[in-house]
Amino acid sequence: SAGGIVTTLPPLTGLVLLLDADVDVHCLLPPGADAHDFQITPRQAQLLKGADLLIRSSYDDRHWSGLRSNKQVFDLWPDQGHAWLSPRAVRDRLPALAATLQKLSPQRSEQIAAALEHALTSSKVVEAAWIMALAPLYESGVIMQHNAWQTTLREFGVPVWGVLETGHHGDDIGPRQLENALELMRKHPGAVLWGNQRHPDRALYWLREHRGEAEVKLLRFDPLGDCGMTWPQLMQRNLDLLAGHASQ
Amino acid sequence: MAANPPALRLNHVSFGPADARILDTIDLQLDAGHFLGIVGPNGAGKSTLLHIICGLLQASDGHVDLFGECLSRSSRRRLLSQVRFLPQRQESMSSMPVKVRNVVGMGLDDYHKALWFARRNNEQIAHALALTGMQKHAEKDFRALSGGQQQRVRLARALVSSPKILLLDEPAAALDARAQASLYELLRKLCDDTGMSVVMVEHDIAAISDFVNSVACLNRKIHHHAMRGETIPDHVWRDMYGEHMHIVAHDAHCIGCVHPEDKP
Amino acid sequence: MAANPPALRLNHVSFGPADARILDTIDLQLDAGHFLGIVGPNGAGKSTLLHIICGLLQASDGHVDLFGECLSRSSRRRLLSQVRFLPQRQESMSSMPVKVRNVVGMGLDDYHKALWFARRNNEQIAHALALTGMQKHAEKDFRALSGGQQQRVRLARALVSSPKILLLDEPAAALDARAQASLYELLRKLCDDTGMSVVMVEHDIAAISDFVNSVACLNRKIHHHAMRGETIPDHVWRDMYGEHMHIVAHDAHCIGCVHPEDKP
Amino acid sequence: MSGFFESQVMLEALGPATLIAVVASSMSVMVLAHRLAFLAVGVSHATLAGLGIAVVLALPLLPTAAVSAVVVALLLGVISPQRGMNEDAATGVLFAGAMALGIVLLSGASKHEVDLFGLLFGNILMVSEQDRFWLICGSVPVLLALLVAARPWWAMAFDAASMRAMGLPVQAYRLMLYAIVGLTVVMCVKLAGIVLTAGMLVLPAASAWLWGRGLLSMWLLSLALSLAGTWLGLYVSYLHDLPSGATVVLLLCAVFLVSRSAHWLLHHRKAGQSH
Amino acid sequence: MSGFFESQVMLEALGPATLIAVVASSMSVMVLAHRLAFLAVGVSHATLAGLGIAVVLALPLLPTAAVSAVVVALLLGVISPQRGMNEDAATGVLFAGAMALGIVLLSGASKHEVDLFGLLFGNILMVSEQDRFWLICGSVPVLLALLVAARPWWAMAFDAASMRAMGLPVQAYRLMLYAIVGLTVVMCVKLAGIVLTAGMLVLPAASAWLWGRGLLSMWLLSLALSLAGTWLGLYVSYLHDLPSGATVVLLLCAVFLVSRSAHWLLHHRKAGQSH
Ligand SMILES: Nc1ncnc2c1ncn2[C@@H]1O[C@H](COP(=O)(O)OP(=O)(O)OP(=O)(O)O)[C@@H](O)[C@H]1O
Ligand SMILES: Nc1ncnc2c1ncn2[C@@H]1O[C@H](COP(=O)(O)OP(=O)(O)OP(=O)(O)O)[C@@H](O)[C@H]1O
Ligand SMILES: [Mg+2]
Ligand SMILES: [Mg+2]
Ligand SMILES: [Zn+2]
Repeated sequence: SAGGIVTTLPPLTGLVLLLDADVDVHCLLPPGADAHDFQITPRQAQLLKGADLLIRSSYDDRHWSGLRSNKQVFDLWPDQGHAWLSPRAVRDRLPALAATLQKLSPQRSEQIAAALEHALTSSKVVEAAWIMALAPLYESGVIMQHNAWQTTLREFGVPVWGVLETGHHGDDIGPRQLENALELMRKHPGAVLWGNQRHPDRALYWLREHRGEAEVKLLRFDPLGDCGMTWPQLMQRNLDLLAGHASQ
Repeated sequence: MAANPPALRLNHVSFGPADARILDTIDLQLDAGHFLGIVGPNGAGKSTLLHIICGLLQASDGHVDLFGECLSRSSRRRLLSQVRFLPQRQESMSSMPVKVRNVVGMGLDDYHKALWFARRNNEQIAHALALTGMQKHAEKDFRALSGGQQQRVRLARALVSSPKILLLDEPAAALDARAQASLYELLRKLCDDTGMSVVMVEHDIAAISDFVNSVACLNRKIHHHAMRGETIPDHVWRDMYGEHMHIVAHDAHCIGCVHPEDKP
Repeated sequence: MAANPPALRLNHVSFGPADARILDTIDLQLDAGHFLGIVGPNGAGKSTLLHIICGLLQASDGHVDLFGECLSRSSRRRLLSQVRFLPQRQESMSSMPVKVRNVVGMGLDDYHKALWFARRNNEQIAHALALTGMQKHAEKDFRALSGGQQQRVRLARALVSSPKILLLDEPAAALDARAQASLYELLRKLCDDTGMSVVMVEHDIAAISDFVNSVACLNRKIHHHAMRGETIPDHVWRDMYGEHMHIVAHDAHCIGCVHPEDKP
Repeated sequence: MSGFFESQVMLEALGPATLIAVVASSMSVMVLAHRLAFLAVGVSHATLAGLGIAVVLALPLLPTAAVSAVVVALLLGVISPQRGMNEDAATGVLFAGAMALGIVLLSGASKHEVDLFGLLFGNILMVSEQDRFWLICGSVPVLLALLVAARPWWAMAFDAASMRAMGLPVQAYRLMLYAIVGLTVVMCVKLAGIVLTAGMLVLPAASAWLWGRGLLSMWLLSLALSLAGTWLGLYVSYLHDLPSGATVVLLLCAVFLVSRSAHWLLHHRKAGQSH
Repeated sequence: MSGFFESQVMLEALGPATLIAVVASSMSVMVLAHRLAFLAVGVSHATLAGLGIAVVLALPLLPTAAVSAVVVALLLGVISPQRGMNEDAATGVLFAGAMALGIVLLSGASKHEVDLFGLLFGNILMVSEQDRFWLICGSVPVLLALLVAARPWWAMAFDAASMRAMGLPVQAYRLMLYAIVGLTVVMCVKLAGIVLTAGMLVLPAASAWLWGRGLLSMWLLSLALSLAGTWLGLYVSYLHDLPSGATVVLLLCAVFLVSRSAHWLLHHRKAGQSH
């Protein structure tokens, strides 16, 4: 096939589109799918085989077997999970990504350089918007089931009282952990239960059921978005989710 | 319904595809208290016949009447509760822990009721075990019995509910000489005393001839039905075990194989 | 090793816990060409004895010599390849599709070799099937045979490799009258012609007494070993089927149950 | 007891876990007698196919999975007595078919709402009010069916042909048994997950098997052992903060091993004495 | 063929898939004859426990899983002939124990490096050079063992007691069979995943069962049907862009259904004629 760029996760596509809107980029994880039970289909395997560049974030997709047989691999975040949710991490890695893209399509080198400038500033805008939106949470803090947003929230200074799933998701959460979470929720009555839309937030629902008299909010975010969504769009979508819930 | 219908009546019962019958238009009538022995070579269809009588197989043609009523899907349960069948061999030796007493109890009609209905029928069970000489083993595990002992327990299970018809497929096969004789005696006595009817498949015609009322010679069809005392003509034996064996021995689907009936 | 060791020799063979023996110090010797019948009541330990001879059970005491050599873990394979055993009942009816011909073939020594070793032994198989009168069924599916026909096929399997010792546990149980007689005749002939030794468990002593060389009366121990023509004293029968039955019938672990030997 | 009885989490889990233990251990006697362990595994996996169908057809998830489990169980009841196919193979075929169908269906669908991991591994600690309700609704028919049909089922396991010859509706009883096993599986899956369901439905009776002398003694014994294993399992899981469902099954395994060894020792000692 | 034969991905997958199909269908005859479908399922799931052990003890993942599968199979070979426990129950116990152990062990470990879903669902499209090598290494002993022991295994399935009485080392053959099934399961898991392995090991022989008249005809027939199903499955998966492993198993299911219905029709027509 015609080559092009293949990414493993939708947000990585979003980052590529941010830098080079004209490039031929495909995302392996289909919209709405869970990264944890991803199964490659023949056409995707063919795309992967013919791709000029594979962009991945191996901390999150390292359990996908068979991703090695490619011409060129660019690993955005080998040691940080869900790093695209953090504007700072994105800012750190965008130049390197831009350089890789420039090497791939030298004819658009200048466009990419311009886009990089624009992207870096827009990341600052996004960051500012988040700091604003998160303001009410600086006091109350959050309790989350899956650790996707943990690093990001820490960066923004939002206290994360507890993360129920320590490792991969799908853990059968132990009784003590659950009990501790219950206690944390009682100790921090305003804490937001921070969930993910493509993640069974069963423990959070259970916690909410046991909130007692307290007013507990359960918010569900979308850390992956869809293929074709640029990175600012993804972040905006989550901001909307936060605002939408907040206004309820 | 007649005042005293026969306990069992087979009407033109056939089994198997029309061009290779395993059983061919069998007619048979059994009154209460009648003890019928069935003899015939291996593969004659004896077991098949018993299976048809107790509804385990469906006749291809003809029908079975029990106690004057036709055996059908709807009458099945009512009619067969009066019938007990002892198969030629137990299908699969189960490894379940069951006491001999409980194995016998499974032959009772109300064993299969809901738990809150169940009555204790210990006397009945003990009586049936005594009939087959196994009363000493009542509390043992069924799996720890020898082949013949298991056979006796299954016999007790068949007898425990005093059925009106008893179907036995080579019941003496695993029994020792003494138990064989006492089994035949017992069956004769039950037929006489309780009016139970018995159909028993057995190979050893000499051993049973003193006890049965009649003997049917079966090989695909009933070649002869001899009353007690009557001798069976030689040509019947020849027919059953001799030339006719070749027909039975043939593959049912073999082409060019003529039935003796088709011959002029 | 003696020039002409007995085909089979049991030396003080016992089985079961010491306080409740199923078999008690059995001594027995069988020369080539000898046809031994074993009779005894149900639960006497007849099947157990055969299982010990062919190594399916391990004797608690004593040992088994085959062809002058002790049956042990290391000699097992070599010695038993000359022995064939026909069990009382097949453990589980398998639903596998196997042709009768192949069932018989499984009795051959080289059937179990690797695929590239396998020779065709069609004559041997055909011969064995002919011996039991099943040659017409060679290409049939084993599952489609009647009980007695299956028994005959298993018999052919036991005979196909011309074993030196044949162990039969109630082989005639499912056979028709004619097949029974011809089975006994066949065994007698094979013993005389090929020097094969046969141990056969059978309940009907009258039927076998014309064919066997000797009859052993077994009930936990060998009560009598009668040569052909010799009559078995009445007290032996009484011992085996009469009073002694109570001992056998007792629960093996029952307390206060005295063995007749312990009595003065 | 290091706070076990003060822990709200554990106290809440105790009720459903006990109910499941009672239902599953009662059925486990029948599962073992009829050799339905594989059926239980197959049916539990078939809920995945049910889920796939539910997602594709936009049906409610859990009811569809439950119905599909019962349907698969009934299907096995219908096809397995047929000539030329043993139950083991039939279950294997349905197992494979259901899994493949489930995966293909789920692969094409958006799976936002499918709790695949919850289904696979279950969670006995987070039982909602609704779950509790469904649990009770499910156990009533199971226990009722057991009271009505325990003896016919037991007799069937021993010798089905003779029962059929007695005129008893063996096939109807069999279908009922399969459906009830399916229902029990669904209940177990809700709490213990697909992969642990087999444990709850096999281990109690397997532990009791060597000691039982008949239906009732087996039933009571497996009930007692199952309750012991479940409660101990919950306690251990609390003590060491382990996943509760898996710990309960592990403890049931331990009970099984202890029961086996005890039997072996007793048997061996007896045999040893006699030499 | 809409580019199927131009697609490098599919051409590369064809080789391993064919090899697996040959090995699995050959063993499937034995699996059905010995009623080992549940064993295959149990062993495939036990690889999860092996994975847990590997993660906790920091051993290499795949070899440990492979060894654990073979060990579990052998364990079942040792315990199942014992009195008072049928194979179905024994497999259920080991199945439950292995799963529970696997989950408890994995729960304590960081699992980012474990390809849990790759293990569960397999991936036939992304076979590395190394996988290919191991695959060939695995199939050689399987095929060799089949050549050596196919007849004894077949005869054992028919009547093990008589074989033992003939002096044949039945227990050794049985252990060998179980180990080889374990090995085959590991190979299948690599490509079809835990949940689809049962399909590869049951469906081919199940489709051939009614038509076979003996060992060899059964073997050849299931080989042919399995190859047909596998190739067709790959093609359909390419055509409709479906997960390949699950599609192959679905196609094998279809082959099974067609074979069954054809047999039924033929049988029915024959029976109908005769009336
Ligand atoms: N699996 C077993 N466990 C415990 N005891 C057994 C077992 N099998 C047989 N027995 C006991 O061993 C004794 C002898 O059994 P065996 O099968 O050898 O008798 P048999 O002489 O062959 O009787 P039959 O004529 O009924 O076949 C019997 O008392 C029986 O209770
Ligand atoms: N499952 C089956 N499928 C096809 N044919 C069968 C089946 N079972 C029996 N038959 C055939 O039906 C005929 C009669 O079998 P049946 O078992 O009734 O004989 P039988 O008189 O009981 O013989 P035996 O004395 O050997 O028990 C036989 O020729 C046999 O080949
Ligand atoms: Mg018969
Ligand atoms: Mg015996
Ligand atoms: Zn996750």
